[in-house]
Amino acid sequence: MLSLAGGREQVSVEGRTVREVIANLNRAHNGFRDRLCRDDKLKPTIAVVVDGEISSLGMRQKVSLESEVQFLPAMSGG
Amino acid sequence: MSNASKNGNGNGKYKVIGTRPIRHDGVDKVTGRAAYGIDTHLGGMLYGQILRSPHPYARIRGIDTSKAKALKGVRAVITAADLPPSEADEVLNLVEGSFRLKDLRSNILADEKVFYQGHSVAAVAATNLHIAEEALQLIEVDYEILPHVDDVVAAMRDDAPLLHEDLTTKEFGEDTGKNSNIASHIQFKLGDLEKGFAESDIIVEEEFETASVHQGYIESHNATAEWKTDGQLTVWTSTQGAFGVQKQTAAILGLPVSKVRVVPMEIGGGFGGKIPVYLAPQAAILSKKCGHPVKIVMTRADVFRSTGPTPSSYVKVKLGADNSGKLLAAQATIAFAAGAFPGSPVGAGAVCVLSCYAIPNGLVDGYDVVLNRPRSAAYRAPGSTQVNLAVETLMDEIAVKLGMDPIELRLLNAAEEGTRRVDGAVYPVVGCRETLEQTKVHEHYLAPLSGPHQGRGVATGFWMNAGLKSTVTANVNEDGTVNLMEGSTDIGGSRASIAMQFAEVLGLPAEAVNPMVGDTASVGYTELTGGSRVTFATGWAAYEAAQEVKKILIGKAALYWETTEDEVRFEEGDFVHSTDPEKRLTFKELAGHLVDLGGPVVGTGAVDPNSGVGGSFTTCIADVEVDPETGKIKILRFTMIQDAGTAIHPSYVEGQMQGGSVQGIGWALNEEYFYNEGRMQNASFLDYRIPTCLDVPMIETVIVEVPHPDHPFGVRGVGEASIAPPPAAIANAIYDAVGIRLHELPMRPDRVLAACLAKEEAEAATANG
Amino acid sequence: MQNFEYLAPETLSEAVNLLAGNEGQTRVLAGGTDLIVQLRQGALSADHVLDVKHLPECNELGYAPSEGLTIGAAVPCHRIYNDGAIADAYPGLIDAAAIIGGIQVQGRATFGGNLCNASPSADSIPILIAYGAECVIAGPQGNRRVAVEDFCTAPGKNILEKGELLVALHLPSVQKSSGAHYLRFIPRYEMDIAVVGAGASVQLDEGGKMFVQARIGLAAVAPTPLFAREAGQLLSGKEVSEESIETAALAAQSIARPISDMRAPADYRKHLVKVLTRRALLGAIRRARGEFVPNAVQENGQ
Amino acid sequence: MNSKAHVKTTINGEEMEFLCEPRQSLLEVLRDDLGLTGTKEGCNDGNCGACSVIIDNVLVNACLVFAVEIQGCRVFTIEGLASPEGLHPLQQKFLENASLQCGICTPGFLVAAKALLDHNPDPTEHEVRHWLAGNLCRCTGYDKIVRAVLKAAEVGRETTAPAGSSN
Repeated sequence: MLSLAGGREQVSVEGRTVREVIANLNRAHNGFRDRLCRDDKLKPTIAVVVDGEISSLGMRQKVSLESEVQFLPAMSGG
Repeated sequence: MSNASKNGNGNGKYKVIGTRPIRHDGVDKVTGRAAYGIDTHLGGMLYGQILRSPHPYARIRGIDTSKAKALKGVRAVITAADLPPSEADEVLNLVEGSFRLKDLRSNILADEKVFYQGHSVAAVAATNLHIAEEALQLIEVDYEILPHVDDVVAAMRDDAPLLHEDLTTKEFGEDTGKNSNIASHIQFKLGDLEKGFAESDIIVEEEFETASVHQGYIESHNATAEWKTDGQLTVWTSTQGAFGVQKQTAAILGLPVSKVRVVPMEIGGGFGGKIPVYLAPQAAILSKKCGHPVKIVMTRADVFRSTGPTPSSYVKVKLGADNSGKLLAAQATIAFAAGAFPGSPVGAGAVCVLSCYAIPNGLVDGYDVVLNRPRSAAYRAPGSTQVNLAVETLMDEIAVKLGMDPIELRLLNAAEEGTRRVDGAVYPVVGCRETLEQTKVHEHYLAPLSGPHQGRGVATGFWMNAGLKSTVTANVNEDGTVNLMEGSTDIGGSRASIAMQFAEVLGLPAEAVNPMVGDTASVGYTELTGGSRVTFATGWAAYEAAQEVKKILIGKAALYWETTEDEVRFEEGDFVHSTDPEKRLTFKELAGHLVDLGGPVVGTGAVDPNSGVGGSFTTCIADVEVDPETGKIKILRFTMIQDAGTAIHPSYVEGQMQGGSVQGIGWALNEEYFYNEGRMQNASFLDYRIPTCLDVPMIETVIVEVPHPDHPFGVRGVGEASIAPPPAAIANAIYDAVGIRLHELPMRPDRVLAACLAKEEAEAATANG
Repeated sequence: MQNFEYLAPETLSEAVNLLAGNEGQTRVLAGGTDLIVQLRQGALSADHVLDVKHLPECNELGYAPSEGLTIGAAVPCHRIYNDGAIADAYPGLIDAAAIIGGIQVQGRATFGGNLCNASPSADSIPILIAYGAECVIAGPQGNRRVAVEDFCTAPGKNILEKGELLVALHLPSVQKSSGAHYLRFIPRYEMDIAVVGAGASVQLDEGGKMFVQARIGLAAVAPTPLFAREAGQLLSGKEVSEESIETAALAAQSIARPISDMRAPADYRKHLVKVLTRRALLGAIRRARGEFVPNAVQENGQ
Repeated sequence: MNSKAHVKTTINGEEMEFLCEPRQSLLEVLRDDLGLTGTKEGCNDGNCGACSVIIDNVLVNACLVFAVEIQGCRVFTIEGLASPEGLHPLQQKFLENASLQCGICTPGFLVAAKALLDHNPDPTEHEVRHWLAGNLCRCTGYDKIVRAVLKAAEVGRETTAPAGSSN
């Protein structure tokens, strides 16, 4: 992931949904979408966290201009 | 501390919440009438048994079931050939993780290889249990024994025997293509690690190992299945989640979920271990083959050998702090033994390892490793206890080196609102600091120790808690009571805590609500009972259902008074006419009129709250006495201080804290999977030593209440965090008592003694030198 | 479990005839706390199970200060520790009876069964050896008596011949100024199998200053329970002192040849032999002097 | 050999007869043949106490008794603890003190505790813990169980009439 983003841990992109954020990321750093998604869905091993909350809506999760979006390994819980 | 309260009074603002009513299912459970999975009995029922591998790793060259089939009383014998074929990359997504269907099926009935001692190979149904047992001995399996690996560090080496030819290491969505027992590698990074360590005045670093431990629930795994000729399958079982069993069973059998109905029976303990499916698919196929319901109950030895222990672990942690005790940098390497198939909670371990503190620079690497042991399963705060031992022992070392009080050191670094965790998440309002402040002033912490070889230790722990989908349906009865149908199996009093949240909204006594757990055909989708989520999420669904009931009843009251809804208010549990104060109906009175007021009153709550990163923090104090001649540890006094958000039923909150504490004590002192040549040697409650009531004192509790900012009643969930810190607290207490540091769980008497003797020798050498 | 024929003879001769005459494997059932588990796990097989609980001789629990104590082979632990006179006279026996399994197991388990099961770690055997107990054995050729320390021959094996039955255990009467104590080491505080067990009985002179004689038995340190004969003999005529006790403990340790297994490593067991022998002797000495030494049930017991 | 044994016994005060194979444990017969599933199976080897029953006033594990052995005996199980008038003080105290979570060990603990109080109406905390050490509970950490037994003992001593039905 870091190599895809040129070593940067935080990048700023626009988008109203997680899908748009990923699309814009992919435009700037080719390969992002393939790392995170399969068949227009987040891979089951990837979780998206928007403003500190793990979203259960995946690609459809809405984000705002100031939102912080994180991609994390999905947790197995108990 | 401004909005924190103590000991479960719910901040004094509730009527039902914070009280201690008798649980609704209590009488059935103290009279022996409650029906657990093992109690299932159906007409014409046959008994199933599972043949299991005696070898840790072997290729199956052939299975001959003919002699077993010929035994009088045997009705069916099945093997992996009776399961649907698997595509290589078919995946089943569950909230507890994503699993290759191929692996799930292999765990149910091994096809090409057995991956661990106890791996299911064949199953038999017969007219009684003893005949089924005899039949197992008549099944001939031709094994080609393979070299095995059962240690997590050894399994990671390049020259280790490989378990799965098609398994390659995954790194955050990328397949490295490298064939290995390392199923995945995850990494979290925050700040500038090198700079953080360079600026540190004090650096501590140690390696730790923990043994596999079992959840140890007293009821064995069980499943009874009936496959009717119309193709409809019903499964009665003890499970933490009926819908999860439905999904897993349907996927393994290649059925649509609608063909599988799962009836959750009362469940005799789970702690994470009754999330996976172990027996339902075999019982189902056997039932299909013989046209009768089939019941399978595991023996205790099979429970140990074949079902989810928590992973054994290797954890290395390095902490850097300045001279004031402020943490500046932290690095952790974590390897978890997933067992035969990928899927350990190493991700959770990687989140939890540095979760209690504000640390600006951090790096965490986690490895999920397969080896020849049973597929691991969740166990109470999965992954947190293993990593807690490492960090909390090192925190104690820093406190000793700096001459600081260990609670002051933790307070100086405590995570709080706005703290960014190493995985990037930022905490909302959390109660870490509040548990530490309560610890500092607790009578236990201030009391003197009373004799030689006694010591006191503290540790702080964390679990993230889950949200997830839950459904509750409320039906109002004409006598003013409410039937509440919910989907969360009740493993420790959750019927009461859900009913109480419902009752709170409507001003009802807890006893007026009759909570029931529905099966997959009678209640809306509800995720598992786990992740400390039931009181939080299903309680939230109950709150929403109550809101809907209230809204409908306001309409009914308006209809009754022949006015409009905006003329009716709900106050103090009564429906009141806004302009005519004479008109006032209690809930019960209004319910009594419902027969003439149109359609039935049904409220539904269906929620999917985000997990958030609130979580629950806990701190514990342990006093121990060490017998320096034998190394035996006695727990003299033990106190657990935990943030519950809001305690709905304080007795059951205390119960969770006490139960988690004692499981943590067992993990610390005596519990372990003892392996020899890949075979578990101690697969019984005799030699797998869970604590008895003579091993522990009363467990004191302090419930801290820092309400969850989003939950309607501020609930956080309290089921899990309490298991994490006891091993470290006990390790620190042992250090305080006799000056030795143990880096391996369990801290068995022989290890304690060896460390005591080594210390004496070292001191003698120093004195002589 | 394979099916079997259940036999419940009511006379000793009938029992001996059945044991001697039956084809196939006949297993003797007393409390069943070992046998039933072993049959269920397939460790043992049985064509016949012979229940000795209906034999009067096996149910006898008789104590007279001058005669000693007779414990029928089918007498469960709870009968022993609930008998006040026996508990007063043989406190070391109670130490063992109160820690074999939980209360439920003590409701069924017998000293006779514990002995016949011949486990190296049996809790009752070291203290029986220390008390100088004898086995009363009935057989087709009549009765014979054998010292407890000579009864076990290997793990799970004993000297009983086909047709023979352990009827009772007999403990000699208690001498003045004597005391006994059994203790074991386990990782938990109850419910475990002994990692090491040590039982000691001592007789002191009237002043309580000198050893007249001592006997020491050990568990879980060899293929059979051990009689540490020399360790006890070393104390005869010696002053009661830290040194003499240490000498005996070292002698007991020297004959221990434990194994490493899931319950403990061998070197640790070896270390414990010395510690436990010393503690057993100290407890026995205190009792010989009339001091109170708690057993597991009593407060401060462990 | 294959014929079943005929056993006459008294269970919770009622005379009963059943047929069983000699290899069947009392636990198996109670649960599978007599429908008395309140006695639970946890380990089937005498190490968890979930199947605690009282035979002729002696507390035992039903998994370690062959059903054929109870010919002529009086057996007491959890189903006999409450009376038509109500719960036994132990049951009441377990409920009031939240002494159960999953509840699977509860019948065994209640039967064992009844045997304790029959035998020793005024136990100390240590005596309670020693007596109950053969009953495993994985949920509660034992705290609330021990407290309930001590409180039930108090009730038993306060009431003049003997508590509940004796075996």
